[in-house]
Amino acid sequence: MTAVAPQGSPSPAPSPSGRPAPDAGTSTTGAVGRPSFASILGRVPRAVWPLVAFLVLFAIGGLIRPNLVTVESLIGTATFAIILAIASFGQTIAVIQAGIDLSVPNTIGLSALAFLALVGPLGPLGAFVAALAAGAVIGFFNGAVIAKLGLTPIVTTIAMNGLLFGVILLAFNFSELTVTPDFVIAITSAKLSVLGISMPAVLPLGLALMVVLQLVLSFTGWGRSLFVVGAAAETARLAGLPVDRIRITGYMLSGALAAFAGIVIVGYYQQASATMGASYLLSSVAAVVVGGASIFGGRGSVVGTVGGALVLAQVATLVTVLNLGSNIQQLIYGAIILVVISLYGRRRAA
Amino acid sequence: MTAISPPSTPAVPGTPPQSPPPPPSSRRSRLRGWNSTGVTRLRREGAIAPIAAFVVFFVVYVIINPELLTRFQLQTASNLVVPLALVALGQLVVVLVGGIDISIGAIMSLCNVVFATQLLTLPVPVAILLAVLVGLGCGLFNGFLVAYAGLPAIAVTLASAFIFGSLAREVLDRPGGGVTKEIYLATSGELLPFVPVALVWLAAIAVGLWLLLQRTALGRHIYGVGSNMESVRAAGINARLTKLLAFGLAGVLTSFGAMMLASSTVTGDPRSGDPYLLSSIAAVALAGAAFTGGRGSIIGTILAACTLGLIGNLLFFAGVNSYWQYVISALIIVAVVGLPVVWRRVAFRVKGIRS
Amino acid sequence: MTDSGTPLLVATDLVKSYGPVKAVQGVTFHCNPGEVLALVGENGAGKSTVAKMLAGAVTPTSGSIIVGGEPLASGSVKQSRLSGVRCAFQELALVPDWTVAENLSLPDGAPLRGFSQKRSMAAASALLTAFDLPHIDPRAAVGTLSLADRQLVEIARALAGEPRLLILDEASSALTPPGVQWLFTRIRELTAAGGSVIYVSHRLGEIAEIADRGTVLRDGQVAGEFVRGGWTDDELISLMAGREAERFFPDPPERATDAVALSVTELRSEGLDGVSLTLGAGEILGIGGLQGHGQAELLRALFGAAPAAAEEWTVAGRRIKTTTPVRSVRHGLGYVPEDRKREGLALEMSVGENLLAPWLKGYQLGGRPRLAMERGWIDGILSALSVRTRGSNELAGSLSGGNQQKLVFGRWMDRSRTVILLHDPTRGIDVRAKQELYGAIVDLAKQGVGILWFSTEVEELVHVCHRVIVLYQGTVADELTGSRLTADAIVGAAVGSTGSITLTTD
Amino acid sequence: EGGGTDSAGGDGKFVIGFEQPLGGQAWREMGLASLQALANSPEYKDKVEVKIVRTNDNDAAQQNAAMQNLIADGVDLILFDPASSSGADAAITQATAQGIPVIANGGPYDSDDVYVVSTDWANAGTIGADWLLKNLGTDKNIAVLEGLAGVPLNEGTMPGVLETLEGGGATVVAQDTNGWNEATAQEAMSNILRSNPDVGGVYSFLTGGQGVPEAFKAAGLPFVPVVGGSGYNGEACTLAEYAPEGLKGNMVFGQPAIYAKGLEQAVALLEGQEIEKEQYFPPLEITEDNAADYCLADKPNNFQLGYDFPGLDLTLDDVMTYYSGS
Ligand SMILES: Nc1ncnc2c1ncn2[C@@H]1O[C@H](COP(=O)(O)OP(=O)(O)OP(=O)(O)O)[C@@H](O)[C@H]1O
Ligand SMILES: Nc1ncnc2c1ncn2[C@@H]1O[C@H](COP(=O)(O)OP(=O)(O)OP(=O)(O)O)[C@@H](O)[C@H]1O
Ligand SMILES: [Mg+2]
Ligand SMILES: [Mg+2]
Repeated sequence: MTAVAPQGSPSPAPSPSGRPAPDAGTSTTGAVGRPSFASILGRVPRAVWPLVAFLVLFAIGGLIRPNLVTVESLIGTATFAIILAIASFGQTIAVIQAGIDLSVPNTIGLSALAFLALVGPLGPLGAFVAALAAGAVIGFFNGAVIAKLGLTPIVTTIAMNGLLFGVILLAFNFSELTVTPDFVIAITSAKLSVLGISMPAVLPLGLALMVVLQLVLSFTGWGRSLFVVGAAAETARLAGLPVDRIRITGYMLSGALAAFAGIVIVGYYQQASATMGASYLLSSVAAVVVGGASIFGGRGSVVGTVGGALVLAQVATLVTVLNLGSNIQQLIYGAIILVVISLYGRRRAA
Repeated sequence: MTAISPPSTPAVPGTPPQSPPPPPSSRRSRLRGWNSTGVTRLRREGAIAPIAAFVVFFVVYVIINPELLTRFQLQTASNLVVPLALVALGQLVVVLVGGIDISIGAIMSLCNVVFATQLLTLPVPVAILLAVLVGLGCGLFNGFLVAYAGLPAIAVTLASAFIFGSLAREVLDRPGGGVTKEIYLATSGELLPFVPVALVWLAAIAVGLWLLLQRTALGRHIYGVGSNMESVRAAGINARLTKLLAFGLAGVLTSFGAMMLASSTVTGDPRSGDPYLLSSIAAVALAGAAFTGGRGSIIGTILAACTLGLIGNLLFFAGVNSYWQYVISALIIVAVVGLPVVWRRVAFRVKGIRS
Repeated sequence: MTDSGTPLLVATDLVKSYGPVKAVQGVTFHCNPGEVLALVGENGAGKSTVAKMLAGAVTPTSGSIIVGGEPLASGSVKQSRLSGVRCAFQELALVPDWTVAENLSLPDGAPLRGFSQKRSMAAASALLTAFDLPHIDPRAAVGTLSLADRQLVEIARALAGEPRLLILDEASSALTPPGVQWLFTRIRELTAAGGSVIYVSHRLGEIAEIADRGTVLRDGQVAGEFVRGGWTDDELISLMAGREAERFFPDPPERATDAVALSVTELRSEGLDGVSLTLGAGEILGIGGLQGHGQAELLRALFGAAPAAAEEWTVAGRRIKTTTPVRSVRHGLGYVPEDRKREGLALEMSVGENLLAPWLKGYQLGGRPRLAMERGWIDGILSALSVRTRGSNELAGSLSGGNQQKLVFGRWMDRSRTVILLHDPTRGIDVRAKQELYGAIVDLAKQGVGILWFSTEVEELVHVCHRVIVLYQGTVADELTGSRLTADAIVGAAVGSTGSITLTTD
Repeated sequence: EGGGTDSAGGDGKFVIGFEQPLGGQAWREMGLASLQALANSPEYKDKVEVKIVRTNDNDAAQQNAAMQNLIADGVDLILFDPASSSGADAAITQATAQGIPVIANGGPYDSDDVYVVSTDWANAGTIGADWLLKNLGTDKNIAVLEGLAGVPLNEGTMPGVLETLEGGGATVVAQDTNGWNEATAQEAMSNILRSNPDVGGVYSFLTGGQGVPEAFKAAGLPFVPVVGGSGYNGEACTLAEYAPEGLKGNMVFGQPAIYAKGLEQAVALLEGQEIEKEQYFPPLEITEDNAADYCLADKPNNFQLGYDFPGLDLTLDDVMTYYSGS
């Protein structure tokens, strides 16, 4: 093409053609002009928004009932929020990799029942490990079917949830479940005093778990790979990342976390039943979505999920306090989820 | 298509058309006429596996319990399956545009109680109309937020599930309402010996839906929006409106399912829709529909609903603990959806290497 | 070519801003009946935005568009079509799950109108025959067609409406020379009937052949205009880039060793019928041929992205039987895939993490601090390729197409690769970005990396490669080096003929 | 054939079908266990064969289909725990047409064609409310936790409860649901105590015997009289454990062994005896006074009490043999 050049004079080009070229060198550096308000807002990590929403709701609670704005009240809300958050951590991992884990409810149920059933033969610690392993195995099957067979996550995990329900009903003799072991009570419902504030042990436990998971997600190669897989699976594959292995380990972690949630729930409420996980089907997804994760994958954080759980728990507190009757509570619950997702749940403009 | 453009002038001399000759498969299909395009479409829509699964299931069922084909049992089975099939069709339409409806059970409950309570005071056709309008309204509410506010369907319908469910319990706080024996007979009785009315209604609705999806531009737009929203938009089609209408249509189909359920149980029940959330998704999955949108078939969905709905019955007659139905349903879904994938992969590997 | 009468299209002072980004700022031009107007400019100059405003896919922020004396109702593809404006979009606007026939007929008319498969098939067959595209099966799903065929369908759809004004936005980017000639025939038919064409392309040779007049855009403004025969490549490039043009193609570097980087015999895979080739270290080996004859499959098979088997297969002296992407990367391969948006990048992740994607290790602590550790490498790549970005934390999705392409390429640089597989890395990017990529490719070859490079632009193969193999129906049809390495020879081998064919018609 | 008119099974036993629409729940499973224990007792072993069908979700459509399957299978009588008070009409019509008697067992049912053998749920609510009114101190502000909104038992009972409570001088200052889930009860009670730490009593419908006292304990507040619980071992033990600390409580619940009672009545009917069309049995009350007798220290918290029924004398060991699948 060097030689195409049709004969003739240079083009007249009267237009403003003499502008200097933008300097390629400077444009590769991070220098940006004055950051606008919008761009500052855009740089705030997403995980902050649910926390802001929680604080706003907390303040609203104070306007309605001043005695709701106390440290004890905060701890009370946070305790129930952290239990939901623990149950939603696995969901967060699944959503980040552009999946979803609707087998969370019965993974919770199965692991809790398995834990109680195994405390006798294996001892508390053995049962604890076995229950977590059961969760990981469930996750392994989810991940293997999704990664290797290419089934949609929503379908795979719904099927797994159903299958687990059958297993729970067929495998456990509910009368044999023994008493909750002390060490589980010690890490969940026992009262601790932190900085002079009394709180159930599950609160610091959940926060510690959050920190560990967030570190894993943000600062390990595995965690970052999980985000790449979630944002663009084919890209990850062609970049030579072991996509299937990342997917499967992601679901294994997700299953193990759900199993852990089951044990925590046993410890805190000291009971287990076949349907104990049912309420976490929608609420775990709600916590993750309100927590700012993208349901399309590639974006999300466990800090955000804790924020989302706090928002939902505070909503529950507010509607209880307003004494609106049980039915209207659900309506408000839905409306608030709607408001929250329309504030920051939009899909990024393509 | 408006017009065919001017007759072609001869191509540039010596320049043959671009690519390799047409693949032989297309020539073969042209010979076989429309019939083979029907099969092709079923295959493209992923319906072959669920149809085959249903046939196997049905044969097993009839071997275990030949009395399925008696009038009484046929009617029982239809009444059990038809509401699920209708709701699954609603879910299918949402899935076709690339969405998912978590609120479908709540919409069903709401339509169910609206229908049942309005029957207490209003003439039957008005009650039906009201229930359909409520279904339509719920669907449009979801559809508006998804199509025009750009929110993800799963999140929107998660929220509206809470809202619609609570509305349903406001309308009717416990099972009841004014469904009568006549309505039961008109929806769930027998039209002729061996012809349950429920199946007739299902067939009528399915044919209507089929005509809408296959024989109108809107229907094809619905498939297109799920396949690639951006392309549909750039081609000048109102993609958002299409999405909105798809959600509305899903609401209407769900209301049909709700009325069939209310009639066959002779009750309005504010929690009656709850079990249909997961089972409608499972049926659509078993039907081989793509949850990314654009692929899924009506007949496959109906047969998938029949399979899932009747597993419990089959186990009863086989004398198996009914708790196995959860395990078996899950395995059927994974097998039916997964086996073709495995098969394709193995075939591809064999062929690719042999080539 | 008539300059008489009123113009068919007058666009005055068009402005389009996306938030703070000013995509188009005050563009004025016109197009006469029967004329082919070229719209040229670098990536991101605003060509597609202008085209989309004319087509109604984008609403102008301000400015006016008049077609045939009537103002165009802006912001509606449908209204534009009613005014006789049709567009073949750069990012194709075909629905993959629809059949060709459905894609051709469905956009017309109201949603609630009836639709008959049979009638649309018949109409599509007639249309494809009339447009001399008999090899496209109207009942095939568009998603199963090759990119080039899809582009042909997109063009056919635009033509089917008998437009007064046809806009072709890089409609030839995936077409091979015969396909381009087919397109030019159609354009000539249209202009002969009094229609006008706005032709957007980065290929200056095509512009020289087809355009009557041209408008050059730079940074969203009109940088100049030219008329047929009144320009040279260098002038146009300097007008587009706003600087003096450099020499277009670098020469392939001298090879230092005879070492073999990759060799394979009788490679078989879906669409590959026994391909044998040897790639030396430091060699740039071009792959030519028409799209759909196995080039994409060859690259994917060699990288392990598609299942494949060969009689003998060595990578950097190591014998292998099969491979997967994970193993290929470990063996020292790198792959730049065809579709940068879907296969090349995670658009919602940062520039830095996209570059690092292949180098994330599961067991390794890293992530964000690792970005800091790798900052030197990342900044080196960004400046070596002159990637225009606000820094390594910017999202890859907010980069322009050409700069995105550089990222996909850049992740393999300075990472001790032995072989890099390139799938048409210069498709749809501007001349400056192309030259930067050519430079980078040559630099890699100098370091001893073997480059296997498939390109749809024959000129690239002729000028930058040491050697070119041409694929035809899944096998190697010819191997060209030295004096035999000419554009005519490549095209000739590509269409399966033994002699040579002349490219240009007149 | 498809009918069930032949009056006995193959070996001369009565075949009795039981349809249970909410599988996997402790109360229901305990009921089925007591039913099977009775059916296998020496007195009944040679007389009856029981076919149990479990469906899920309290779904009337599934219940209908399952009952119709039982009819098709040729049972002599159908016992069922109604999913709703009218949703099984279709199946009942079929059964009546074929001469198969139907007994609603566990809950009430509105039909002239069925027998009812049920706990007197209608009064269970007010028995608890009366007890609470009697035990309230000077603080008449109370909190109320409903069961599960939209479920017949809840909606049928709660209006009467509220009427009784308010008619008796109490003021309902906070209201929520316990979802018939101990964990939800505890969470809801904690929320209420945060804004209303001064309640003088709690009425929690059929759940909360464990969760409500725990919430008081967690909030560090003194106990107030609590009505709540459905007969879980943990609830009885909590009541026994905290009674010395001043907890007063009353659990009013129907024994799951009502299913066994249903079987007894069914056999009587099939043997040609006359039975009463509607039989409602008073609920069991466990208070701080008798809680220690009911608390089984070696059983877990979620063990359901009420495995025996007055007049049947089922033993724990016999019932446990048939508990949940084992
Ligand atoms: N959706 C969008 N959001 C924000 N900015 C956009 C968007 N689309 C285009 N732009 C802006 O418009 C400018 C012009 O883009 P356009 O696609 O018209 O360029 P082009 O000349 O067609 O380039 P190419 O040759 O690469 O196709 C871009 O540089 C970009 O700044
Ligand atoms: N969603 C977006 N948000 C913000 N800016 C964007 C967005 N999309 C594009 N841009 C801007 O547009 C510029 C170019 O975008 P565009 O995709 O039009 O590239 P292009 O030059 O047309 O590339 P190509 O021709 O290769 O497609 C980028 O530099 C970026 O600043
Ligand atoms: Mg462009
Ligand atoms: Mg562009």
